[in-house]
Amino acid sequence: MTDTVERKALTKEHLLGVYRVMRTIREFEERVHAEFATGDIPGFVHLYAGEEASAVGVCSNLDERDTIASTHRGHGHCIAKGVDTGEMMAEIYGRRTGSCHGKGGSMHIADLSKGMLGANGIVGGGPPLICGTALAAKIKGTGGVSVAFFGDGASNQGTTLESMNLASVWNLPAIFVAENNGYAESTASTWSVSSDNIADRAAGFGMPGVIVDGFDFFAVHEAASEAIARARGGGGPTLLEMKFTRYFGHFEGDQQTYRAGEVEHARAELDCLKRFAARVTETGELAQADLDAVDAEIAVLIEGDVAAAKAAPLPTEADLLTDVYVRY
Amino acid sequence: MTDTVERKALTKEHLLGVYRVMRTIREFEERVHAEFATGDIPGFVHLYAGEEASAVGVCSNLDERDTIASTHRGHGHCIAKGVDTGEMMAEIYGRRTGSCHGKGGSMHIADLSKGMLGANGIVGGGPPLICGTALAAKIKGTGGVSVAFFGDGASNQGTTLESMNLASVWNLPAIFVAENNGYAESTASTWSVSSDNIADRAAGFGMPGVIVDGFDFFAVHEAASEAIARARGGGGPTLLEMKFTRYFGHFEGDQQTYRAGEVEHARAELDCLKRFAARVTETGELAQADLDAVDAEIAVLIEGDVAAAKAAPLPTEADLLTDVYVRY
Amino acid sequence: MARNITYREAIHEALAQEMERDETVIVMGEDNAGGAGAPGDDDAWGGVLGVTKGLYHKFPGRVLDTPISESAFIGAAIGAATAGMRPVAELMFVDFMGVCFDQIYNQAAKFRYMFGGKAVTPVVIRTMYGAGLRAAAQHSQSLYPLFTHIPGLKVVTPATPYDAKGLLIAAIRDNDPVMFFEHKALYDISGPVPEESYALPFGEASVVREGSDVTIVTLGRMVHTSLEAAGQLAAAGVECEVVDLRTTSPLDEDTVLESVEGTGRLVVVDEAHPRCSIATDISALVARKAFGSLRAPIEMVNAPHTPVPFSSALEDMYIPDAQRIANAAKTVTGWSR
Amino acid sequence: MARNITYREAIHEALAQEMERDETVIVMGEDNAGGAGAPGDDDAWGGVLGVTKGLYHKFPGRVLDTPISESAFIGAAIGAATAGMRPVAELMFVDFMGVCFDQIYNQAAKFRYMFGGKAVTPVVIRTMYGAGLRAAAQHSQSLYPLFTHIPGLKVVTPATPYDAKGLLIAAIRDNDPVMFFEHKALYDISGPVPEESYALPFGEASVVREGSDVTIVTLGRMVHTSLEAAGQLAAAGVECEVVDLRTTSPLDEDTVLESVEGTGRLVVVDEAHPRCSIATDISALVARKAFGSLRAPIEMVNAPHTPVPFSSALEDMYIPDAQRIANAAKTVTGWSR
Ligand SMILES: Cc1ncc(C[n+]2csc(CCOP(=O)(O)OP(=O)(O)O)c2C)c(N)n1
Ligand SMILES: Cc1ncc(C[n+]2csc(CCOP(=O)(O)OP(=O)(O)O)c2C)c(N)n1
Ligand SMILES: [Mg+2]
Ligand SMILES: [Mg+2]
Repeated sequence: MTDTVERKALTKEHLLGVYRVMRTIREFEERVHAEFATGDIPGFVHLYAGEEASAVGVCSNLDERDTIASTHRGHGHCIAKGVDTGEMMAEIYGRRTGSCHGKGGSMHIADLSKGMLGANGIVGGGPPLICGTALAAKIKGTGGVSVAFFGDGASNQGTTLESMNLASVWNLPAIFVAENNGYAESTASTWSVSSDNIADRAAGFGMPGVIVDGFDFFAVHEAASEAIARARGGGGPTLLEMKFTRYFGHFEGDQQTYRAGEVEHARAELDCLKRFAARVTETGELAQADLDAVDAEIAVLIEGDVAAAKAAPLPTEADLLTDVYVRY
Repeated sequence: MTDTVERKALTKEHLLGVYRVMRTIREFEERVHAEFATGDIPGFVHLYAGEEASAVGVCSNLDERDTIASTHRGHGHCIAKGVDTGEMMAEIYGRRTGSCHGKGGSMHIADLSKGMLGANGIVGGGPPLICGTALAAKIKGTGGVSVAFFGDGASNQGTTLESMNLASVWNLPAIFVAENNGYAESTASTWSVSSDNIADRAAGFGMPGVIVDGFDFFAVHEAASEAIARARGGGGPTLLEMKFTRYFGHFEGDQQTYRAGEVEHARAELDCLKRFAARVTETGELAQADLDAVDAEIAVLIEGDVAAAKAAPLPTEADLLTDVYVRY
Repeated sequence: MARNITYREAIHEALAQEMERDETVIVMGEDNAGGAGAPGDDDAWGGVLGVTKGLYHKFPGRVLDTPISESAFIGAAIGAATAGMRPVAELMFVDFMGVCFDQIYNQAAKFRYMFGGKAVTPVVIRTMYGAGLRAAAQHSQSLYPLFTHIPGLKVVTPATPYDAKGLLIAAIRDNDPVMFFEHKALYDISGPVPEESYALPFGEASVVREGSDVTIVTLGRMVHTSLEAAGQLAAAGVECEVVDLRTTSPLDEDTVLESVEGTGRLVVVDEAHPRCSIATDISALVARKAFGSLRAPIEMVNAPHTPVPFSSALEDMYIPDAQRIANAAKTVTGWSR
Repeated sequence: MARNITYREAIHEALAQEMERDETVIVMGEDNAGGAGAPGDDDAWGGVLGVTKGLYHKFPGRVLDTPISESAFIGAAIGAATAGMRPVAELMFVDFMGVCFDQIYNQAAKFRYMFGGKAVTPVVIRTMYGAGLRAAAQHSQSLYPLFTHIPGLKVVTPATPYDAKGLLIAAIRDNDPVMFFEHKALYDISGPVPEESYALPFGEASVVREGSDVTIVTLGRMVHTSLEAAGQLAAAGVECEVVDLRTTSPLDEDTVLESVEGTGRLVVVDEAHPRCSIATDISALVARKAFGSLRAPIEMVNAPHTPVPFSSALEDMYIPDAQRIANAAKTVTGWSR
């Protein structure tokens, strides 16, 4: 992992844009963390804070032709692919105004109109699906690519492994992003993944495997842009492995006695937002004031989202039986 | 692939023994092929002829502590692990005297008393199971190893892939034998396996991967004995890839229009029995007369098995509902 | 113009006509292009029992072979369905659902509800089921009850070439995920099938024989066995009304209830295992909604609570036959309080 | 000596006592050793809801973490069972069966029959089921009907701490594959449980409340909801007999039938989806074997034919409640021809 990945210059507008998205994810997650502690948010909630550079570094290379599939830890991917944070927050609160009208919750936020094929409660659920969206793009010739995000734990699931083979055999415009945050629940990836790196599995499926510093937005962006360009050009799939850590527990409520110290270190020394800010202010591409303005703007946005979610109506009995089928 | 694998000397008795087993498999399969054509044998029958060196090369390193799991193409593995050919033949004919009392048929021949955990109708069904028998041996400290045989098609099944990871993570005495006979039904392994070799997948699961000339008994025996010794010694799993071809169709009845010429070439030039015979007579370890005597003996054995199977009673109504549970 | 073709041909024709009509229809499965995925090979197989043979050359790029990775390719079909395609994926034998069920019941079936009505997943999964080919325990199951249990799935079980064609066309045009069950012992039966394209509605059972003494509700291959039993019973003076469900989800409750209201007696014939089966489902429906009309206990004829045995001798006893159905019908007609 | 402990503690105690008694009993599952599989880590989790916490240190080498590879490790448990172990594998949520069902229903369940009676596979698969934790569509299902359908499996659904302990001990000692369903909303309920080890027989339902007007047959969490309804109904002068099935396979037909013969009326309460469910199964049983005693239609109370919704507002409506059960009981007691 290195800090010195050569990179194509991104415009100021681009840089501000990606910073805004990363900051939005961070603010969203920190806020959900705080709100969960009050007891207002039901269910299982898995937070993405710390991993923002992955979702944003990848998705900033995508457009409306492209599809992503996510995991139980899906908020970051949703925001990075353009899902509305207000609808997301309302969904997490189980409101009728949520992305899924309150039927899905944190683990199932989706917005197909944005190419976001859903968070997924099943570890390894997403990789097969994006083989299909990639196939559709290929057959229709749209130039679209599809991305599956999945964790280190999911990299051991058969569905993930066989999807890599299928993507390679069908030569699909598909990207597999293994987000190795060191743990699957309380189980260390150094134990559960039998190869040194998840990326080492790529060779067995006939595709390039790239290890990326997942705390470094620019490293992610660079690796993803190369892989995505190749996929768009008909060059087939790539496996990218992000190495980093999550800032919160596996889910809200996790006491995390299985680890210690890592998070403090990562927050202080490796944090993707801090590193991004240091880099762009150092190069003079952005001023600290630009970033502060974004921070302030996002704080207001999320504050509004929470307020709106809390005030929004719950689904009603009329909603219980609808939308099981298009027509039955 | 090479003919010149260095090998530990096998005694004359050993050599005769392994030849006998390979010949038994060949004779069994050729005979089932002929009998199937008469219409007397029901169901789906997948023949192992051509692949004998794999089953025998591996299983000749095993003993009663050890377990194997097989596939739909299981006759060879059964015979190599010591299952009685008379019971097998009776099973294939659906007789009450069969290994499974006629309830299993060709695709489900098993003999747990011999460490033969069953042919398996599910592609990828066996690898998870042998992780368990290997775990049992490890916990009990028996020194036993477990072997999963599976095809090139099965090497793309998630259950197979995740089993390799599990075996590595648990450091199990498990051997994965990929029998790459070039096809899964009519689909070529050069197409369906996205890596150049199945053995290339081993690295992604933290174990050695070895490519073996599957027509060469000695090459198989050598590679397997090394892997098995390592596993017995606590050194963990190995993936062996046998390269060869099957002599008959995917199942009996397959017209095989998807391939041509290969089989004639293999039978003439690569055949494991011919090569074995050439080698051992050349070195003077065995005389042609020794081999001829085995051939004659086996012909009589299989002839008897077929006659006995045809004459054996069918299961009766009393058998239909028994042995679903140990106790219900 | 109707002419006699086989159940296999009817399915093939439905696929071909829909592929012709709508270019978003694609077909995928193991050997569906018969090794044609590999350059140089030919359309050798067309799926294990030859249903898709010939489509590969007719619709270049739209018939795909797959590796043996049911989760990946069934999942891919589902993913493609969310992205504007109408994939027809082949799960060779329904017995293999155990390696890919998640994609079907947790993904495809739940997307629409879980995502608040925003997903449309028009995927069809064709699959072979049923006993009779001496294919033993892992290639002979009739697992449609498992799929019928799952909200979000539709389940189709055609009994005739005519229904097979019309219901498959409907399945492909349907906007929900559909499990399409083809009985392997029916592929070679023939029957009249119109050449032109037609879709049969889901949730409409068909009364394949009218009768006033007892209702036999059944599906799939058992429709034929039930008709055979009804023929025998007619000779013995018992008139059976035979109802072919055609789809188990949605279920045509009305036709079942009306028939039982007419006859007062019910036998349900189902090739699946008995517990939590279609037989229990229909029994429960009638015991709840037509109890007042019932004049006798409801009999079920199922395969037993055992795996499917291999030996011809055992498999023939295993599969419900006309005799058992006739006995059940006699039990209910002979019953008195 | 009985003292009050929770359902979670009862399950933990059953595991601990059986591991103590028989060294072939091993436990495996995701985080069952809480990351302890990795050297240096501690027994942090004990499974996602803490059931196995503490076993790792007590039984070194016999509590195994696993990668997230349910086919591989459930298959491994099954394989180990054929080789003399008595593994207890944890399928964290039954919702995940879709990635490993093959090993359960095609392998474990069929070995004995398929192999002509020569295999013994004493594996237990513990799994969490049921709605109530706002865990949404993929973490809240009650899929026991799917397993009940499969010959070769036994299916256990304890409702109380007492039953949980005794049935789990029986499951571990049983020589057939057992699916052990733990309702996630019951882990924190308490009840009297003897300290000493005891096994409860399978296939014996328990009559948890006697009554003469209507029989309520139920299982799992719904036993409590049904008792609540029975309490309300008693106040209204309707006496319910509540039967807790305890195991759905084997099924105690006699207790169900005797009860209905006494009351003449039946409501089946089942948290699963309605189609091909335990509710239909029991309805069909009674409509077949106790028809003569039935004085009213059989009512079913199930979750609806929809995935489990996330929002508390919806989930509370989704789960069958005492009100719906009471209404069903009133329907059948008020019914007349
Ligand atoms: C098939 C399946 N098995 C198990 C789980 C339970 N589970 C949810 S998240 C998780 C850990 C996932 O770890 P990883 O893939 O590394 O993702 P992370 O949580 O670290 O982002 C587990 C075991 C599940 N949801 N689905
Ligand atoms: C899960 C599953 N999918 C598909 C099949 C159907 N099937 C049986 S054998 C076979 C081909 C297997 O190919 P391979 O693994 O190479 O073994 P080979 O037949 O060449 O020995 C297929 C697709 C099956 N039995 N199980
Ligand atoms: Mg992780
Ligand atoms: Mg092969």
